[in-house]
Amino acid sequence: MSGPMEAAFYVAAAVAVVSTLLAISRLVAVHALLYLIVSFLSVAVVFYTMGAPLVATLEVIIYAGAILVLFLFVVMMLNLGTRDRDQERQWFSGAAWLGPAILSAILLAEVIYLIVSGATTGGLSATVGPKEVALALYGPYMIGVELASMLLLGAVVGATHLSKQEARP
Amino acid sequence: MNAVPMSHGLILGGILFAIGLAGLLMRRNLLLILVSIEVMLNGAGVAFVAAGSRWAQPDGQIMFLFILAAAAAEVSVALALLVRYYRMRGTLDADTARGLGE
Amino acid sequence: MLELLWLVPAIPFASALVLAVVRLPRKVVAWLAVASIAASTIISLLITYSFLHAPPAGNAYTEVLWRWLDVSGFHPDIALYLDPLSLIFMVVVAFVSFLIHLYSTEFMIGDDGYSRFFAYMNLFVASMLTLVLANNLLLLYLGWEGVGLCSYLLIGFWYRDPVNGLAGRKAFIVTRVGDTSFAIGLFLLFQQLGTLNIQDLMRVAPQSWHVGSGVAVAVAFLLLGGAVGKSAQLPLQTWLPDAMAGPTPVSALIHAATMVTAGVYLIARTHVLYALAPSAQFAVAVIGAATLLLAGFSALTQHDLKRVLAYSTISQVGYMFLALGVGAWPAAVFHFMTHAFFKALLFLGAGIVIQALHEEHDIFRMGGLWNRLPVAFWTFLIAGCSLAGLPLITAGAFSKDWILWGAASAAQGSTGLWVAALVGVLLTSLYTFRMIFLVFFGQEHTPIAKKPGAAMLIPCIVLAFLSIAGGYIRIPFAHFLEEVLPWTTRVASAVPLSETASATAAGLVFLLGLVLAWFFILRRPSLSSALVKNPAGAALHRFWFSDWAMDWLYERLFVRPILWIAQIGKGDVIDGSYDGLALLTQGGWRALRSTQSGKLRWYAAVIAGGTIIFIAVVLFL
Amino acid sequence: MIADYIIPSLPLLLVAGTSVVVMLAVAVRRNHSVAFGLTLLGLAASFCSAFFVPVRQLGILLTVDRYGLFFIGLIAAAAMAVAVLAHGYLAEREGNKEEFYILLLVATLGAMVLACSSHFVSLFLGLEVLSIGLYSLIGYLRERPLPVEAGIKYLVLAASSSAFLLFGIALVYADLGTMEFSRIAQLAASGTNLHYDLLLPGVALILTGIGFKLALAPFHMWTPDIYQGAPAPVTAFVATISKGGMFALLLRYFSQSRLDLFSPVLVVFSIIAIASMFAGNLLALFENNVKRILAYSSIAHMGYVLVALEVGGQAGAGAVIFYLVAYFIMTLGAFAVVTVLSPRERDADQIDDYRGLFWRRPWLALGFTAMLLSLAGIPLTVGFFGKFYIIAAGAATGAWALILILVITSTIGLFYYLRVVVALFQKQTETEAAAPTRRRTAPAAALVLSVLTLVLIWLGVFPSPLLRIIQAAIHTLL
Amino acid sequence: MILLWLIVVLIIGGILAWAVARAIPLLSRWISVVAILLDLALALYLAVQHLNAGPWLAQADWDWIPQFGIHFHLAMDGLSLLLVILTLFIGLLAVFVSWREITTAIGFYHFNILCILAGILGVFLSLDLFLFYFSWELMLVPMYFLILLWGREHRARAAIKFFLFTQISGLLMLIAILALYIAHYRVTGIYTFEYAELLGTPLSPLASMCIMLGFFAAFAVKLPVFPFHTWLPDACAEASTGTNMILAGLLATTAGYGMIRFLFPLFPNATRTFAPIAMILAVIGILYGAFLALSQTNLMRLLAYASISHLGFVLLGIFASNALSVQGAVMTMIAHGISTGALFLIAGLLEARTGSRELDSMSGLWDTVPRLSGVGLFFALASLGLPGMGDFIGEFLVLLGTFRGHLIFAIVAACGVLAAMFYALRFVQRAFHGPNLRQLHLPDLAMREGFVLGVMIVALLWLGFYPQPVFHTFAHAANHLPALWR
Repeated sequence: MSGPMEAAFYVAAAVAVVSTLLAISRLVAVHALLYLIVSFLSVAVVFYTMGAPLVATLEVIIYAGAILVLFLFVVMMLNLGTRDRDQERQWFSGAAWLGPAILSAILLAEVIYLIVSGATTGGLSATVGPKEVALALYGPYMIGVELASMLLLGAVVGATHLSKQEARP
Repeated sequence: MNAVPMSHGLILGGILFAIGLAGLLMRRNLLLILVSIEVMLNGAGVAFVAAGSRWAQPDGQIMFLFILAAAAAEVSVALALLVRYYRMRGTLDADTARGLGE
Repeated sequence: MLELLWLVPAIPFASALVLAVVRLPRKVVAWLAVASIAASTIISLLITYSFLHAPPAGNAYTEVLWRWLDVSGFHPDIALYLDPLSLIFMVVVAFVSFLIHLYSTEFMIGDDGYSRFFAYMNLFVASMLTLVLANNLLLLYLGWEGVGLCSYLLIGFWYRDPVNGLAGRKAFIVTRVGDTSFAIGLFLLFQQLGTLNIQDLMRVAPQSWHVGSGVAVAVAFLLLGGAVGKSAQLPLQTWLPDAMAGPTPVSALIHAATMVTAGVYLIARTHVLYALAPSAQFAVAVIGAATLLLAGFSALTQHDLKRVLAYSTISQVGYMFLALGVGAWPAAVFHFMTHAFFKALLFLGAGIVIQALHEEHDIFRMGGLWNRLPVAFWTFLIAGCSLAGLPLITAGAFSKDWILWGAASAAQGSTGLWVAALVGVLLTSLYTFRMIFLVFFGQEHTPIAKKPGAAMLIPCIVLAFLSIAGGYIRIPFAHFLEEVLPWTTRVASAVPLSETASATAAGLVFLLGLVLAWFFILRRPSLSSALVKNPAGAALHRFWFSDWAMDWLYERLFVRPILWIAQIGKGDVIDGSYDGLALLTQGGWRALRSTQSGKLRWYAAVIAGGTIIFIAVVLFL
Repeated sequence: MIADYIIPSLPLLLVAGTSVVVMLAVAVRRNHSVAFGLTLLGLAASFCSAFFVPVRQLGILLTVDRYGLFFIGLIAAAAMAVAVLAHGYLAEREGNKEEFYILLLVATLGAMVLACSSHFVSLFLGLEVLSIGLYSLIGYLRERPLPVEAGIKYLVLAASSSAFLLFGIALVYADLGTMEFSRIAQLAASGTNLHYDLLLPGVALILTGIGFKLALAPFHMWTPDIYQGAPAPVTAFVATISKGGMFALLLRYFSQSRLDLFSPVLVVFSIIAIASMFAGNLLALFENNVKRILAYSSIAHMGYVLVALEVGGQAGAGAVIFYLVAYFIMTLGAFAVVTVLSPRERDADQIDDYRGLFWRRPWLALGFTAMLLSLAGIPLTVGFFGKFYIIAAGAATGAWALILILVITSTIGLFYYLRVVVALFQKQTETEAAAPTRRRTAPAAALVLSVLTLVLIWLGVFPSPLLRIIQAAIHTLL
Repeated sequence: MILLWLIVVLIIGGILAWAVARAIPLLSRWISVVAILLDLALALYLAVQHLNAGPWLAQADWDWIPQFGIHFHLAMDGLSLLLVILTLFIGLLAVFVSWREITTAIGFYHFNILCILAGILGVFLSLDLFLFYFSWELMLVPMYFLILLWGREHRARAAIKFFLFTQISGLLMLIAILALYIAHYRVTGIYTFEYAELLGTPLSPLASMCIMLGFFAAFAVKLPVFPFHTWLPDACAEASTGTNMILAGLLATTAGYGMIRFLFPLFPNATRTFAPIAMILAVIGILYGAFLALSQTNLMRLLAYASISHLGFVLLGIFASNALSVQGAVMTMIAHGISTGALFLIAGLLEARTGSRELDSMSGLWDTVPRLSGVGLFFALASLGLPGMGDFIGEFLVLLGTFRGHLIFAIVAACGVLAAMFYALRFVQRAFHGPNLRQLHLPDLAMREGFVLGVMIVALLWLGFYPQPVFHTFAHAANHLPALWR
């Protein structure tokens, strides 16, 4: 039973894969980040087609929005320019990518093999909306939320400390 | 009802994960390594959402939320370290980070 | 009186201990050393007196001092056993030792190891007495090893010269080869008969074994191995000539009078076993005969006065073995006694000569001493005659005739053995007079430096007396020994001669030797040197001189291979294999260490690789 | 609510709360000692509360049982030791010091959460909380190249291994529809909805994440670099608390999810254990950097514990816990010495720094020796009894091959401990020049070290009381 | 209780000796002496008090680690009593000999010496297998330090080698102990390490053999048996004199004791099956040790190989397993402890005087140190098995016993005795005899040294001439052994 949702899934998935591939292979950091945004956006679409609208939203807002902006900010701060592009080309040339590619391909093959052979019958069915998620989140997973807060606290403290410039004597 | 089998969702997650891994292993630029890790985490997230969707449970999505939080936290610290590193070494080359080892 | 028996070995032992531990002035040392042996001698004489006049029950006396050990059926005692055989040995050993000690007090006076010398000597006497008095084979073995030790110590007494040490070591090791065989014999005896008590063994053995049984033969041969080693018989005789490196009194005491006869004593003591093992007994006789001939030939060629005497000793002990082998037991013991007298005297005389001539050992550099050292000459001459067997007068002649007669008529006697013994007489006579003529007659080559004093001369005179008088007690001697060592006769004599005829033959042969020696040495010395110079003669001379090249052979057969193995094994091959193991782990370390490159991406790749492998494992296993 | 949630989670809350309080205190006024004191106080309170807290299941995520509380107590105690060491260490070094304690508390909290987790979500969150603290702690000396490099390395590898873990969890979840450990066992037992093809690879991927934190081969590559680069007290933290918390989780996961029923997983465990024992011990053989030696040694030790884990059952679990306690004591002790000896500019990590220590500072050297011998498993030390326990557990189930490998590799391992000991006792004259300047040991650090040494020996001789506690703890686990 | 004191006194003494060393080094030495003497007094008291009290002269039993069924069970029979006395005696000598030799870290030295003695005593006294293993391993560390801290040039390597060898073999024994423990549990449902309980645990032949080999490994390394011996020469070449006395003299006795006490009673069948191999190893060891001793130039190394050769007799005697050979083995152990201890002591004295352990640098010492040389000669003779000394009694009985069932082994081993001559006499020849090439003028035996050696000479002669009381004391323990195979 094919439907628009299904088509959307596959299209978005394809876009996600391609853009991700491009993202990790760009020589200029900004380009990579831009592709990554595309990837994230398409993953958001995938989420939506899988019945997870809340997550789809957050994917856009936090991943594509917050996290990647952070990356961009750093790129700008470090002022990575063409010199880096040449360097990247040099780093990326030759067989540097061959081994990792093979490794990843094997892993992928394994994962696909197991998922396919697993004959996982269940479909991606019901939409689990924000409400249910929220209920679960602040019900059984409440402690998790608290922990996440500690996680962020740690991150904040750590990042602050690490990035603070010391007045050099 | 959606006919997309869960396995396809998982496979998408797997593909993203693998691409992320490939990036992690291929790139020498630390920034792009971090990017690759984000891709891997994202792939895992996709898998979670797909799995949660299969069971019609919120747990998968909740897990995704936590991944998101963790990713954000990690990225912030990572970038802070990255900047430090760049300031010290003047490069983001992962392979020059060999003050340790050898 | 008999209870004092334990004092006989104990006094010298105590004296040895005191001499070894306490530092004493020379006078006291000499006094103590001699007095201790004198005390032993007196006690043993008293015991002899009491033994002869009031024989203990069974003509034997056992004195148990204490139980040595008692381990599940093995319970040897420290116990002494006195019977005619051990009595004779005890008295002779003690007495001769006493004389030699007395002699040594003067002979060694200039030596800085004075106290040490007497400590060793006393220890030796104590061991020898323990050996002959032991009531069980383990204690006998203790004495046996003890005399071996003292021999080692005394040969190497002048330790500063490594050659002496080597000679001592050689003596100890070669005799110990025999001892090992002896020890194995003990194991076998104990395993078979369950005891090492000599009298018990002698009683039980004939009940347990029939004549010629394998075990009996094995035991007899194993014990023979020990005897051969200690008594310097073929094939373990090589140590004795070298043993002359020790001070001359040592040679007199150990390598002539007493220790080397330990083998004789052992075989006599265990003669029951040999009776059970005719083949072994025959071997004893053959070894004796072969040794007496070979040593006799070697003695003919030696230059060193003491080495001549050494070969002579080997040869004479060969006679004793011959006697034992044929079953003429008392003859062997009798020859032991007379030999103790005259051979001790010969060495003492040699000591006087050597000391008089600035430690000159070469008989070709001596000569014309007969009027310079008259006492020495006359006593030496008497001893020489006794050795060579001057008939009717000397003790040596009596004992040798007896052996000859034994070779002809005793149970295992045969014509061949008799002839060998007769040839031996010729050889003895030849080399003895060769020696006497060279040393005391002819031209003087070296001036006299020192004249012997009373302490050295008195023992010589006493021994000279005994070398003659000793022969006349043959009949009571045989009688005395009869119970312990019965003369075994064969049905008919192997040689168609009477005892008198045999003795006459020996006397004639002796004369022949004397005349030949006179002819070659004094009359026509050029002839003898011509003989030695012609190629065949020279080769033979060299061959005999080197003791039939046995040393040469052993050196190549045993000494060098052992040293070679020891040398290549020095680094411990086994250790090498552990080093290999270490290298292996080191290799593992190197390989693994190279993975720790510090490269981030490589680390990540390993993690990914590991994961992939594990997924594969769970998937496909 | 209070009785159900607050009180049982008091040990965790106290740590979390303390971190907030310290942060607030920093906001008011920066003071090293105050931050340190508060931290110590909070940890002590948490430690004490672990004795009184009622046993309760906190929602689906956390299980506060005797087992968890035992580890919470252990972690709190270890964290106190680390804090004490860090106090002296940081006092001599540049930069702000107070954040260290906040991060320490956060990371400690993460480890504690791991110890109580009975759910994948809390596993992940605990892990992340722990990690996020660690990233910053490792790179804490931000002006120095080595810590920053170590921080980045650790971060990249930890984050990617987290991704593996997550993907694994996702697979398990996709297969079973639950992320609770105990439910997994039930479902697996019932056989419904079961596709091992998803479950087992999922478990394998989870093991990657766990194995990484535990530095098990082949996920161990980071260990020496991070140990070497991180400041000594942080290394102590990485070596003990981080691994201890993770192992507590692994044991719970292993026994509650009944992983021992899946034979392929056991094979993987065996491979990991054997590889770890070999890799750790061989790698350390000729290493000249003490921190790296300890890193390699920790790989091997985790391999030993894994043997005990795999053996399973009452004895196996007991051996795991006992060995972890032993490992905590000796590792903390060893790093305490490293910390105390470190001069201002760098950490005392070269073996040359230790040459002749016995002749200069005998007590310190003897303490270190005790730790090293304990690591080597020599009697009179807790390490010996730990190893004994493991071998006993292995023998009980007949895992002879593993035990034999354990014995062989630990003998190889003996070599490098002894190398260090040899250096410690080398005669002074040979090395005086190379030695760091003579300094006095800070009283607090000395106290920590002596307490650790005493406990090390006490438990080595009288392990009974600890065994009793451990048995009580296991009781709730199995 | 008194058994516990035996151990505790040493440990307390060790700690005290350590504590006072910095202030008053001499006191440290005296504390060690007093502690050992006190222990010796305790042991002798036990001997006098309870000598005929039955198989066990004294026992003490406490719960130690109840969770594992581990007891702190000490017990002493005649065999352990003798070995305890020997241990303390040699220990005392080790302290004496270190009087001048050890000048650094005096307190720690004595602490280690006393600890190792305590460990050895623990081995001799424990009846709980865990405690036994514990004590067994406890001997290691102090010994390691003794080699490491007060050794010669290559001490680090030797110390590590020693440690590795003994440790891996010890761990194998631990596995074996645990296997036995588990096997016993499977049969009875009781966890215990109690010796008496574990006796007669039914085992399959294979299991029994494997477990037995585990035990044997530990004992074989410590004895040391032929292919596992290489640590001993290395250690002896490097360690100080007192250490060597303990290394070669005492550690071996623990192995022999372990075989008699544990190996045979626990695994009668497996040991019987294994006996031929063990005896072959023993005989090889006897000859191999003697041969290698012959070519050594380092005196300590020479003595180490000689020890290996002698200890072959212990192994041979124990595995020949008849009343004679086992008692002979025990006697060899005791006499070897004394004579080898004395030889190492002499080597140490020579080293102290000539400044070298190399035979090549000694020659003609008799000229300058006649008493020392004489004593050296005496012990060399003891070593070559001269009758009248304890070594002879032991080796003779071993051979006599072995001969009963294993003719060939006995004969070959007897050749080993012969081989002992070579190295012993070579030692005498090279060190004492010959010309005094270096024109040395050295002090002869001092009063204290002379006294110590005199005591050893007397002891050895006593064992040689009147060993019966000693045999009587351990007869029960040793006689037990052959009965096991029937």
